[in-house]
Formats: sequence, C-alpha cells, structure tokens
Amino acid sequence: MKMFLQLGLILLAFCMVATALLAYVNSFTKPRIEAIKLKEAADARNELIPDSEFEEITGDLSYYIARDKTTKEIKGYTFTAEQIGYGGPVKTMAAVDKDFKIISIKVIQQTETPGLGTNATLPKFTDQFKGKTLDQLTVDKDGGVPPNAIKALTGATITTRAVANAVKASIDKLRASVSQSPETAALSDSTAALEVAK
Amino acid sequence: MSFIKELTKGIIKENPIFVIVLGMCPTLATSTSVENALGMGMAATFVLVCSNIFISLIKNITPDKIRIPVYVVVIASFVTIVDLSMAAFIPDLHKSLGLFIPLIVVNCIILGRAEAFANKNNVLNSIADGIGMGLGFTLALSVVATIREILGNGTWLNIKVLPETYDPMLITLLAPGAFITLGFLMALMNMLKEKK
Amino acid sequence: MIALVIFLPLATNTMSTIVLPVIILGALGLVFGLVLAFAAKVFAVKIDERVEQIIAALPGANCGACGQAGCAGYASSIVESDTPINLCAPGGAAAVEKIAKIMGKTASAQTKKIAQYHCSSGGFNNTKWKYAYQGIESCKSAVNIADGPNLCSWGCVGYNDCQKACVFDAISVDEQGMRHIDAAKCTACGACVAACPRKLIMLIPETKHVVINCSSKAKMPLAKQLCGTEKPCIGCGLCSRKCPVQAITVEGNLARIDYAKCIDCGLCATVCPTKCITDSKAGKRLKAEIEAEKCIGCTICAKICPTQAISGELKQAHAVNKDACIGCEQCVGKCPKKAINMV
Amino acid sequence: MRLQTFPGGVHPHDEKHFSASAPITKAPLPAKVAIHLSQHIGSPSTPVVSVGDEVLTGQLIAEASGFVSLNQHASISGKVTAIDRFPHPCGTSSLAIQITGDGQDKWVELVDEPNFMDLPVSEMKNRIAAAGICGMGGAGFPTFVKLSPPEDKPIDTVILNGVECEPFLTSDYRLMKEKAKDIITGLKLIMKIVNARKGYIGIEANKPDVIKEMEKLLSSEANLDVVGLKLRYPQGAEKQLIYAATKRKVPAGGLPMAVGVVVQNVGTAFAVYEAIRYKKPLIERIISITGSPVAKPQNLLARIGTPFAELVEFCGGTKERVGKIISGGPMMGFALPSLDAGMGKGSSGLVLMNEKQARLNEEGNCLRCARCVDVCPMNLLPSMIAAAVKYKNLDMAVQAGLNDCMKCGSCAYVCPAQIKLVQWIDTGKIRYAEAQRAKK
Amino acid sequence: MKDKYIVSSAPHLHDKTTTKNVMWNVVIALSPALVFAVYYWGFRALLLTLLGAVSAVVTEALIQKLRRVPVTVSDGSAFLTGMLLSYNINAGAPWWMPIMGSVFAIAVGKQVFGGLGNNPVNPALLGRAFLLASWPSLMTSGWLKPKSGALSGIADPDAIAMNLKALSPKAFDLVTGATPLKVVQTLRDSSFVASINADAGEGIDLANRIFTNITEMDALKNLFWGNIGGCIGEVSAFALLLGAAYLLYKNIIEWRIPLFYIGTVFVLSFIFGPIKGAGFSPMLPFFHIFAGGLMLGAFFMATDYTTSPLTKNGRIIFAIGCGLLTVVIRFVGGYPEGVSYSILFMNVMTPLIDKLTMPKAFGRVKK
Amino acid sequence: MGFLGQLFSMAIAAILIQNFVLARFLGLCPYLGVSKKLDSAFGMGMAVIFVMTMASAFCYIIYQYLLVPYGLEYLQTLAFILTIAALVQFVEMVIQKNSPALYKSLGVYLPLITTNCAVLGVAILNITPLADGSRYNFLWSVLNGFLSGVGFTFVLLAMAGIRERLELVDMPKSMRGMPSGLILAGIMALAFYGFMGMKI
Repeated sequence: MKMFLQLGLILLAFCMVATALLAYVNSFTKPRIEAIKLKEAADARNELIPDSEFEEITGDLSYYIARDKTTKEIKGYTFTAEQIGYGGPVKTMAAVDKDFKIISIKVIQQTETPGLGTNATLPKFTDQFKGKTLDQLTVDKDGGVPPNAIKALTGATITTRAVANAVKASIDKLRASVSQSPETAALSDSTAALEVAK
Repeated sequence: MSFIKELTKGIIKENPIFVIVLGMCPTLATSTSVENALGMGMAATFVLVCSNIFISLIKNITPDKIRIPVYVVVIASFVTIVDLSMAAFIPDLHKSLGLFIPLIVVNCIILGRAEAFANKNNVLNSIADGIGMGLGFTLALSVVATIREILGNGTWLNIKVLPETYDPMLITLLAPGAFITLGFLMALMNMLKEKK
Repeated sequence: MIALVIFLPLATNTMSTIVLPVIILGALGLVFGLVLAFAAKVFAVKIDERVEQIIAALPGANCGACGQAGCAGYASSIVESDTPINLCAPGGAAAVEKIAKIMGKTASAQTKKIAQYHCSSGGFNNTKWKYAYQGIESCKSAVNIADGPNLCSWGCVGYNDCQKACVFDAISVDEQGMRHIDAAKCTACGACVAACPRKLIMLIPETKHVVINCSSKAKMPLAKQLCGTEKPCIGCGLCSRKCPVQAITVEGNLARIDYAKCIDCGLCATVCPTKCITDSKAGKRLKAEIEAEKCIGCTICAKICPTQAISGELKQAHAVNKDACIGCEQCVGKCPKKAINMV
Repeated sequence: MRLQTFPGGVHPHDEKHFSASAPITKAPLPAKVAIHLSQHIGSPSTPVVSVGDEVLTGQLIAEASGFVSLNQHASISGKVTAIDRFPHPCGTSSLAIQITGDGQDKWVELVDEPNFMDLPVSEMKNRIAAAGICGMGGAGFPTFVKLSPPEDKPIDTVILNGVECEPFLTSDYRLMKEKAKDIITGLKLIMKIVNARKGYIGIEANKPDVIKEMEKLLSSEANLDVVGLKLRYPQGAEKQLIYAATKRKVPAGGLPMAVGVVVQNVGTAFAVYEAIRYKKPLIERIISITGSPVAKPQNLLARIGTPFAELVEFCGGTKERVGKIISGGPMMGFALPSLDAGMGKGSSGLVLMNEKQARLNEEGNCLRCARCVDVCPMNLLPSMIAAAVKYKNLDMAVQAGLNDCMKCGSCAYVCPAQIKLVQWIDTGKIRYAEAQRAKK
Repeated sequence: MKDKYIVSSAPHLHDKTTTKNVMWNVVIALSPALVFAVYYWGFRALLLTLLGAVSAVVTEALIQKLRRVPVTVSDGSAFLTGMLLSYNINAGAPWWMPIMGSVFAIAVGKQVFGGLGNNPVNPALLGRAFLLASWPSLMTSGWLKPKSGALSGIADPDAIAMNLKALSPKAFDLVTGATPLKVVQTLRDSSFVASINADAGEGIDLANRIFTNITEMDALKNLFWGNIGGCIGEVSAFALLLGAAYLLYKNIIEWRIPLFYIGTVFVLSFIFGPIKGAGFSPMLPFFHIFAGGLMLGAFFMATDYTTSPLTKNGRIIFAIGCGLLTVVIRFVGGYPEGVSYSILFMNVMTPLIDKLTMPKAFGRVKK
Repeated sequence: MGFLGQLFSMAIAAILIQNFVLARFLGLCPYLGVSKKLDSAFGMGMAVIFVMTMASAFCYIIYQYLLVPYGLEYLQTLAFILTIAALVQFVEMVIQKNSPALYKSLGVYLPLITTNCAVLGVAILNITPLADGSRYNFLWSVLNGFLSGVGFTFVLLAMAGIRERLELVDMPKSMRGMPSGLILAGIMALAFYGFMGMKI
C-alpha cells in the first residue's frame, strides 16, 4: 500500500510541477501568440488587397469586407478556403473583387509533398489565379483548357485541385452570403451585371 | 577530461543516427531541406540538453516502475516550452519549423539518452552528452538534407547550386528517396568502418 | 524587473491558468501512478537482476562456445541452473571474475587455450588427391563423398570450414592454401573444432608449444604414401618413450599428448623421425647453466638429461653444452644443490 | 492401357540404348573378390571364417549380426586372404573378406525342390534369410525383414518394381525379358509369404516389349496385374511407385507396410525364387556396364565382389577417356574415385561418362525459378532447404522439408543455376543429426 | 587433381537449361515487341531500348568489379532488366531516362542485395517506379504518335476527332492527346464528363460516345497490333503474345501467373468496367486486357522468377492479387495504368505468400 | 456511404494510401528494428495494434473531457505522452507476466513503443480536424487507431518476410542490417505509390 501511494504521488508531483511550469509559460506566451496570429492574418489580407480596411463578417463562411481606406468603398472580399490535399488540409487565403473575380490568392498553410505539392505556395502557381472568374477555376486535368483554367502543378494534381476547388467552393458560398446581406444590397446591380454576362 | 570525451563521441563514434540508429522518424521527415534540418537539429539539441540535465538531477528519486512516464513528462514539458516560446518570441523560425517541433517528443534519441546516459551519469557529463549527441544528430541530419535538397531541388540552403537545366530528381524529396538516401549513407559508414 | 515579469502573470490569473491545469494533470499522474503500482504488484515477475548483470559482463559475441544459444542464454543458465561460470572463452578470465563477483563464487578461470591443427597438409600443393572433387566448397560436404577427396582420410580436406566458422577472424589462409591461427585473436571458442569434420583442431593450453601435427591412423608405409607433406605420425612410439613425464601415448598408430602432464620441454619434437611433432618454441627456451660453485658433481643431472647435454666427472663441477640443451628443465628440479639455473 | 504416374518428377534422357539390346552374359570368374560385411541397411555381418581358410562357392563366410542384418557367402571358391578395409561400391572403404580364387568354382551343394510352392511360409523365410538376399534395387534392405511385417500391419498388396527409371541401366529390363516366368513365380512366392491378395508388376512405358510379354503371361492370373507407368523419374522410388499403382500415400517417415504394401525389386523376386527352389545363396547378380566410353556395353551376370575394373575389361575396356565412374544409376548412384571397388548385392549398374559428360558447371545464384519445387516428388522446397542449410538455419531447413527428402536428385537435375541441391540437403541432414546428438 | 576421375554428389546428369539461356530466351521473346515499336514509332524506340539495356549491363559490371566479385553480365539478366525497363518508358522520353532508370534498377534494385536472385522486387519495375516518382511530367507526357492513327487508338481518328472538335475542344484534346487508358480514366471523372457533355449541348452524351468509340472492334484492332500511343514494350499485344507463346513453349514461364492475372483483369473489368451512364460493351474486358502494359506485365514481369512465389498455389494468389490491384488502380486510383505498381506491390507480398502456401511434404499430414 | 463503406475507406487509407510508416514516416524505429524475424514482427505488430487502439481511446477521452473543457489544449502533448507511456508500461508488465517468450523476443522494443511516434501520431491525428472541419468521434478515433496499427503491422510483416528471405542470400557486407533495411523500406514506399491519389 505504501508503494502504491509512493508511485502515485511521485508521478503526481512530477505532473504537477511540469504542468505548473507549462501553464506559467503558456500564460504569457498565449497572448503573444494570438497577437502574432492576428497580425499575420491582417498582414496577409493587406497583402492581397492593399490599402484597405477590413470588416469581419461571420457566418456560414467567415469573410472580410475590404473597403478603401479613404473612400470606404467596398473593394472586395477576403476569405480563407480550406480543402484536404494530398498530405492534409490546404489553407488558401483569397481576395476577390466586387464581381467575385480573383484579385490574388495565397496558400497559407499546407503539409504537401515537398518538391511537388509545396510548389503551390510559389507565385508561379498562385499568379495564374489572378483575374480568374468562378467558372474558370477548373483544373486542366479535369477538362479545363488553359488559359481559361488552372494549370495543374506537375505531379501534384491533387494539391492543385484542393486549392482551386476550395477557392471555387468558397466563392460560391461568399456570393450567396453577400447577396443575402442587406448591407451589400447596393451591390445587387453589379451582381445582376454578372448574371447578364453569363 | 571525460567532459570532452562525452562531448565528442556523439559526433562520429556514437553518432545517434548513423551508429546508434535512433531518431529515424524526424531524420527522414525533416531532411527535405538543409534549413529544416538545421532548425530541427537545434531544437532537438536544446531539448536533449535540458532533459539530460533534469533527468540526471532526478535520477535518484524516480522509482524504476514509473521511470519512463516521469521521463516522458519531463521531455514533453521541455518540448512544449520550446514550442510555445518559439511561437511567441521568434515567430518566423517557428513558422518554418512549427510542424516538426512536437515531433521532438517522440524522437527516440532523447528518451534513449535519458535511459542510457543521463540516468547513470552526473549533470556535467549529461550536458556534454546532450550537446554531443545533439550536434551529431544535427550534423547527420544536415548531411542527409544536403543530398536530398541538392538532388531534389537543385538548391542548398535555398541557394541554387545546380544549373537551371537540371531536372530535379523529385524522388529524393519523397519518402522512398529519404529511405534510400539514408540507407546508402549508412552503407557508406559501414564501408568506412570496415576499412579501418 | 525580473521578478515582475515572472510574477505578474502569476498574480493576475493564478486560479484559472495555473492551478486548474496543475490539478487536472496532477490527478492524471496520480491515477497512472496508482495503476502502474497496482500492475507492478499483480503482474510482478521475479527477474533475477544477476542475469542482466552477467549479460553486461559477457563480451556479447554470441559465439556459442559455452554451449548456450548466445550470451543471454548463457547468463540465464548460469543463474537458473548451476552452469559453470568459466565457459566463456572469448571473455576469458576477466569475464569469469566479473561473473564470479555477481554470483558470489570464487573465480577459477580456465588457463587460456588456443586452437591448434593436428595435420600438416591441406594446401593446394600439400595434399595428395584421390579424385577431382566437384561440389560444394565445404569440408563437411566433401568428406561425405567417397571418404573425402584427399588420399588421407584423416587429413585436412582444405575447404576452410574452420575459417568460415571463426567469428573472430583468427584463421587466415596463405597463398599455399594452408591455414594459420592467429593466437592473439583466437579465443578458444571452439567453433572451428566443431566445424572440422576430420576433428583436426584441438584446443591446447596457450602455454604449450609442442603439437603432434597429424591425425592419421594409417599404418607405417601407407601413412607416408597418403600424406601430402610426408610428415605423418607413423605411430613408432619414439616420442612416447622419450617423454620425460610420460605425457604421450600411442594408440592406433597415432601419438597424442596429454597436455595436463606435458611440461612443454620439446624433447619429443627432437626425436620424431617424420618431423611430425612441431615445437614452436624450439631454440627459444632458456638453457640450463650450472653454478660451478654450488655443483658437487653428483651426476644426477647428467643422467637425467635427455639430450646428454650435461657432462662432467663425478665430484667435479658439471657443465652444460648449450647447443645440445633444449631447455627441458628436467635437471633443475633434480639438482640437490639447486645449482642449475635457466638463463 | 492407361499409364499411371505420380505428381512431380523429371524427364531425363533414358540413354538405355547402350546396353538394352545386349543379352545377359556370364562374366568370367574373377581372380579375387572382396565380399563386404556391409552391403545392406543394418548392422554389418560378422565373419565366420578367418584368414587362410579354404571356402567353396556359396559357402557362408559371414553371418547376420542381428535382426536387421545379412548373411554373406563366398562368391568364388578359394582361400580367404585378408579381412581388411577394401573400396566399397559406394565410394568409401569398409571391412571386407577377400577371397583369392582357385579358378575351379567348386560349389556347395544345391537342391532342386520340386514342390517349392508348397513349402511352409516359415521355411520359405528361412531360406531367404539363409541366402542373404537384400533389396537389389540399390538400397539393400534385407528382404527377409521386409517380408516379416508386424502382426498389426497386414499386407494386401505386393508390388514388383520393374520400373528402372534411372537412365542408362538395363539390368532389370534384361532380367524381365529373359526370366519373366521366374520373376512371376518369385512374385507369387512373396505374395504367399506375406499373405497378400493382389500383386502388381510396375514397368515404365519405355519397355513396351516387356509390358506386353508380362501382360500375356499374367492374363490368366486374376490377382496379378501389370501396371504400365509413364516415363518419369523417380518413378521407381517406393512411395511414388505405390502411389502410381494404388493411389495410396505412404505417410511421411513411414514404411510401405503402413498402407499394406510390400515393394520388391524384380531382381529380388528372382533371387527369392532361386533361394527357395534351389537354396541358392545370393552370390551373383546382373549388372549393366554401360555409358559412352565403354567399348561394348553389356548386361553381365557377375559374382558379387568382382572388381569393376575386371568387368569393364570384359566389356572391351574403354574407347575414350573416362571422366567419371558411377556405381548405380546417374541420378542417385555414387561417383567412384577408381575402378578398384568390387560390385555389391545392390550394384545394378556401372555407368562410365566421358570427360565432357562429367564436367559440372559452377554453382550460380538461386533465381528462385521454382523448377525444383515443381519437380520435387515429395512436394518440398529444395531451394529453400539448400539456402537454409547454407546459412545455417536448420529450423527453416526442416520446415522446408529437410527430413522428408529422399535425395532423388530431380531438383538438382533441373536447377538452371546448377546448385548442388542434393549435396546441400545431404549436408543439412548431417548437420541436423549432429544437432540432435548435441541436444542429447 | 586434374588427372583424377571427377567425383561429385548425385545426380550426375543435368538438364541443359541454364540461367544464361533462360535469360537470353526471354530477351528473344521480347524482341518482336521491339520490332513493332520501331515500326510504329521509329528508331528512337530501338535507341532507348539499347541505351537502357547497355547501361544496365555496364552498371552491373562496374558494381561487380567494385565489389570484387565475379562479373556475371554474360548471363543476360542485367541486359534483360535494362530492356524491360526501357519497355516501360515511352518512346518520346528524353534519352537519359532509360539510363537513369537502368542505373537505379540495377544498383538499388539488385546489387544492393547481392545481385541475381536476391532482389526483393522486380528491378525493372522498380526502375520505372523510380522514374515516375522522379520525373512525373516527363514520364506521363510526350507520347509519340503512332505511324498511322491516334494515341488513343480510336479508329479513323480524323473523322471522329473533327466531329468531336466541333462539339467540345476538351473532348477533342482528350482523344487525340492521351493514351487509351488515360482516356478511360478521364471518362471516369464525373466533373469532366459533366463539362464536356455541357459543351456538347443538350441531349448529347459525349462521354458515352467516346467510351463506345474507344472500346469498339476497330479500336481493339489498333490495340492488338499496337497502333496506339504508349510505352515501348506495351505497343502490341500481338507481338507480346508471340513472345509469350515462345516462352511457354520453351517451358521458361509457367501458365499460372499470366492466366490468373489476365483472367482476373478480364473478369473484374467485365463487372466493374462500364463507366457511369455508358452502355454495356461486351468488348470492354478485351479492351482492358489489351490496353496498357497488362500483356507485358503478365507474361514478362509478373512471371519474374525471383520475385514471384515459389509454390504453385502461391503463384495463383499472387496473380489474382496483381489482377485485382491492376483493376483497382485503373478504376479508382490516381494513375491510368496499374500494372507496374500492382506487380511491385505483390512482389513485396511474395515472401508472405510463400510462407502461407508452404507445401506439406508428400504423405505428411498437416499438424 | 454507410458505416461499412466508411470503415472500408478508412482501412484502405490507413493501410495502403497513408500508411504510417511508408507515407508518414512514423514508427520507423520498431519498423526497422523488429523486422528481422517474422515471429517477432508479428508479436510487435500485435502489441502496437493494441497500444494504438488503447491510446486512441484514452487520449480521445482525456482530450475531449479534460483538456478541451478547460482550454488546456496546449497540454495535449504532455497529457498524451504521459498516457501512452503509462499504457505501454502496463502492457509491458502484462506481457512479461503472461508471455515471457514474447517479452524476450521483443526485448528493448516494448519500451520503445512509448517513443513509437506512430502511437503519439495517431493520438494527435485523431483530434486533428478533417478536411470538412469535423473531427472523428470516439468510435472513429478508436477505429482509426486500430486500423493504423493494422497498417503498421502489415508493412512490418511484409518487411520481415523479405528480410527473412534475405537472410538466405549473400548480401554485400556493408549493406547488411540497417542499410538494406532502409533501402527496402524505400522500395516498399515506392511500391505503395500505386495507391497514391486513390479515390475510395
């Protein structure tokens, strides 16, 4: 019985000490980490649509409305799209303009195969998204014909699909929620224009 | 004197990867680029030294039956501390290494050294052992990473070393390439040993 | 300042950020500790720590010389069943001493032995062949076919099974195809002894240098015809008769030395008519020298000297003919005046 | 007639043309013979004569030293000149009684029992035992022992082995061709001794004339039959022959009696007939002297112990350089270091090969082509056994069938890498025996 | 020792088949395919094959020299490996491809383990897998168009293609730019099917039409003779069958593996082959056994002695496994063709299959 | 997709497509260390399956009911590894008591399961959000642990089979042991590439 308690208590002691230490470290790293994360996200948004201020809208899809800093006019929207790739989830941050045409995208988190899937983070890949409309977001391997489609990365079709399809799906959702939002009713004319264009 | 001996043995004679064959998983997983390898090596060295110190301090008060749980608690704590601190204070480096840091917990080198060395030796020697083993680990990791990065990407530490016409041999960056590269390096070590 | 950095966060929200996790993880630790303690009791296996200690003391060559499957097997058999502790040949005296300490026994290390061939032939040029053997290059396989490819059915076949069996690289083969044992590397594990289908290898004490280099049981004229080097033991018995300590017996046309009795004098080697007995220390032994002052001329030494190397008149100081003296030390013990020294 | 066979096996060229057409010829009396004390499975015989004794042809010179042992008789008349080690027909040397002949061939007295078929079984067995008969196909198991199965193993079938699946050999073929009736009588005698209802004579398809002849002779016998067998080696192996003829599988490690069968070589049956009818001891047998270097290949009726050199001489010597001398057939026979050995009771043939035929290729790496697995009549994994033996993994060798191998040589015959599979397996068997001894 | 008689262990007779003539016979059996390849794609096919074979031989010789063991390249096994490797590369590949592949195949696939007979997997296939992993784009593009006809093997390509071009450019690209199996794989992608059907307009099931075209009799004829795009050795089912017949006649390969392999693919593609929406075509199983590398794989690669099971039952399990995986990879995998990967995978399984199917000795009862 | 369909696709993924050893580089030390003999590989495999299944269950419970409610996710590594270590030690004691032969053949590798990254890996993967943002529930976590263990055992056995065969050949001296083991692992990883991108 004594041994029982001894073992239990020693392990208890170690766990308590370790946890105390970790909790202590966590207590002052956590705010910093969160601050850094927020800043990074903000930086990324700024990179995608420069000179803007952002307003977060939460919902089915959380997105930010980007307004011009001076005119307060809506310049576009940014959002984070995610889909599983080859090695795990691929997170892409994208910015679209009012007509839901892509301004630019950035792959912010991925665990793809080095040398193949990881090429998705390179500008060579992400630049081709610029200016693409919703229905141009088809990967060439799926029947899309460039330049009106996304050219798949060599040996990493799955990663390409993950990025393209995630962005595509998110734009779909974005359109739905933007059109519902009363605040953006003013945009309805441009949405209508899009319908006409189709 | 023994401090120096413990310090240097890990680099070649008892190299944790090539000779003792421990810590295969991080070796293979993080050797796709020299940058990753160096970061991983340094982080692992830090944890190794810390846990070696701590374990050699507590070696007399841990009962055998719960030795391993106590050690892993110690190691996991240090790893988490490293993880959190890096995220908070050096976010850029953490970003490029972030994924691999929790992996250090299961790097068998650390528990291996705790079991094989730190719980039998004094603090000073344990520090030396930790540093030596850590350096050996970093070194071996960098060697593997050098081969893989050059062949698979044409670069070394992100600097282009092979001409543009070189069509990178992607396999070296993939799992099979990792295994085969390390396999051949070990065969090379064996050959050198035989010659001696 | 430092204190502030450390304690400020502590003070602000101690309760929620520190105490709670500590309690939770502490409880987890307590539970696991108790479970393990419980398991340790229920599933307790009595392990003899001595086994581990002995394994650590053994060289870990897993050569099997002790007759057990590897070092671990030997360690547990020492502890569990009263196996002698001096069976580890590679470990030698050092290992025995350590094991003895662990087991609380007194050490009785074997005198170190080394392997020795008992055949003078075996190379390409040193063998007379009976037929052209084609098959597996292994002595064990070759001797199965028509009594082996060499004429002498007691002699070395020459396919080096012994060398292949040696895990210590102690056996080398020269250009002639003859095998040599490196005494420094040999650990007397006996692997080669077991590997030789002709039983030509025996372990003899390292301190003995005289070897009968033949295992042939063939009769006189035949033995010479069969032998590749023409240095067979023909069973003539000269050595046996000459041996000052009766250590040599001849049985079935073959002489054998009992190394327990042998005093390593090398006398037999000098009388062997076929030069079958070799003495690696010949000429290197210390020679006898008589202190003239002490010598009383009793002639005992002269009588006992097997090579008639001592001469001298009765009651006169004797002298040793150093060329004839082989250093057998027979005279030393017999001198009543302790007048003979080996120099 | 449907030809029967067994699973596995190989098709070596039968090469019987050298001596198949040569009728049985009496070999001249040898000047000296060496009668080995162990020409059979079992304990060596004990000499009952000593150096200097005069002996008659057929006189007992060594007697059985136990239940599984054999009587040996002088095969010529003359004087015992030595009891020493002499070359044995399996290549080794062993103890033998040397008789220097007087050239007169004075026989012990023989009988001619008129009603030999009606002799009591015990008397028949006694005569077989007295005559020193052992299996004449090669293995040399004492026939008397084989014909005395334990009570609990009733025998219902006797199979005469006239397969002669070994290439080159023709001695059984000639015997069957020339002494068919006597062999059938021998079969009937054996059936009577073991009280069997059914008798078969197994003959391979490359001897159609003998099959036809035997069928004709047996057409009136309801319980006797000829079994035609597909041309395939090792068709003559006991277990394979039993399977082919009766579809019974002899359990591994068991004897044919386990499935109620006794197998005897045709030569043995003939010897049994002679022993029972004439009380004639086994002092001579038919041996094929064949192979391309032999000037005039023949089937000789020769005395036991005659040196092979004399037999080859009688066949006109050799017409090209001999590379290899094989006592027995080329698949399972023994290569001899010289022609000095004398023939034994199991010597069915002596095959000479020229140097080209004798040369073997170097062992290559195992390709794992599994040809050896496909042909193994015992359904083993020969390549695996060999590799396991080579790398000293006896457990794996046993798992792959080390102890079930009968060394028929089919695997080594087909191996494209020329691996000496049989020799490896042989080595493995020796190692295994050593290991078993060490365990004790 | 020379003047003595030779003494050896029984048996003293030997079958005349040797490692050497086995290997060179396989090379002979492979050559008709090369003739066809040269006919359809020009001398580049021959050049690549020779480069592969020669570099394999040179690699093997060099390594054996370095290891100080006898050089055994004359046994033909390295030549064969190099040849088979080149057969797995398309005739339009860069010239250094077969060299890299052969070096890897021989060095890593074979010599690391001690050479002939010790390789755990088929070295040629390993070389191909290596190339595919290293240079995926080069290995899956740049197909050479056959002398007359389309890559996809669709009969009368011009007429059909023009017809298609009008309907959907994507569909046009597909039938003119992809190998038969790639076409079928693409037709399994529902998003692609939807998009070309949408292009073509209301009521036209373009996917179904392509599918029918590619599996009809005329297309099958092209497949059979080799008038398609593909790897050098996959060219002509006919040429490969010719070689296979030779090997079967010579008793060098055994019927079990090819029969069960092809049989499994036949049966499974009969059941699972039809694509969604397309009608059932009785020709489909034939398409699947003639297309891609199945013939080459089933007769020349899966039957590789060293890497297939020892036992007869094991070979059947092995072959069925190969067939199953081939179909799985073709139908739901990431690659259009699964022959090489399925054989590689089953090679890895071979020791376990051998263990499971260890025969019991004649007359022995299983414990 | 019904339960069985989901189970099947999870099994295929865990065993063939995303194999722990060959695709994720997890559990390599035991994979290379205990694959010399089929028998011990089998024993090791069983031990790993057991530990992975149990670890999945325990870690899931601890995470979901102890850490998440109190916002202590940052302690997950500590809590998980502690759980696993205790579990392994428990298993070790049980095996040592009940099957000394197995204990002997697994030798040093049993304690090494603690640092078998595969076990910690599966525990962490189980709580990692999937593509659609959802997480495995308790049942699927346990199943994932079990199937991942099966995947580990599967390649371990295949490896042991090959290595046992290679015991019977003449390998270059410098290649024996680890080097050939690693190269074999590379070859196996290549052979498993056929399943890349499989849609099940």
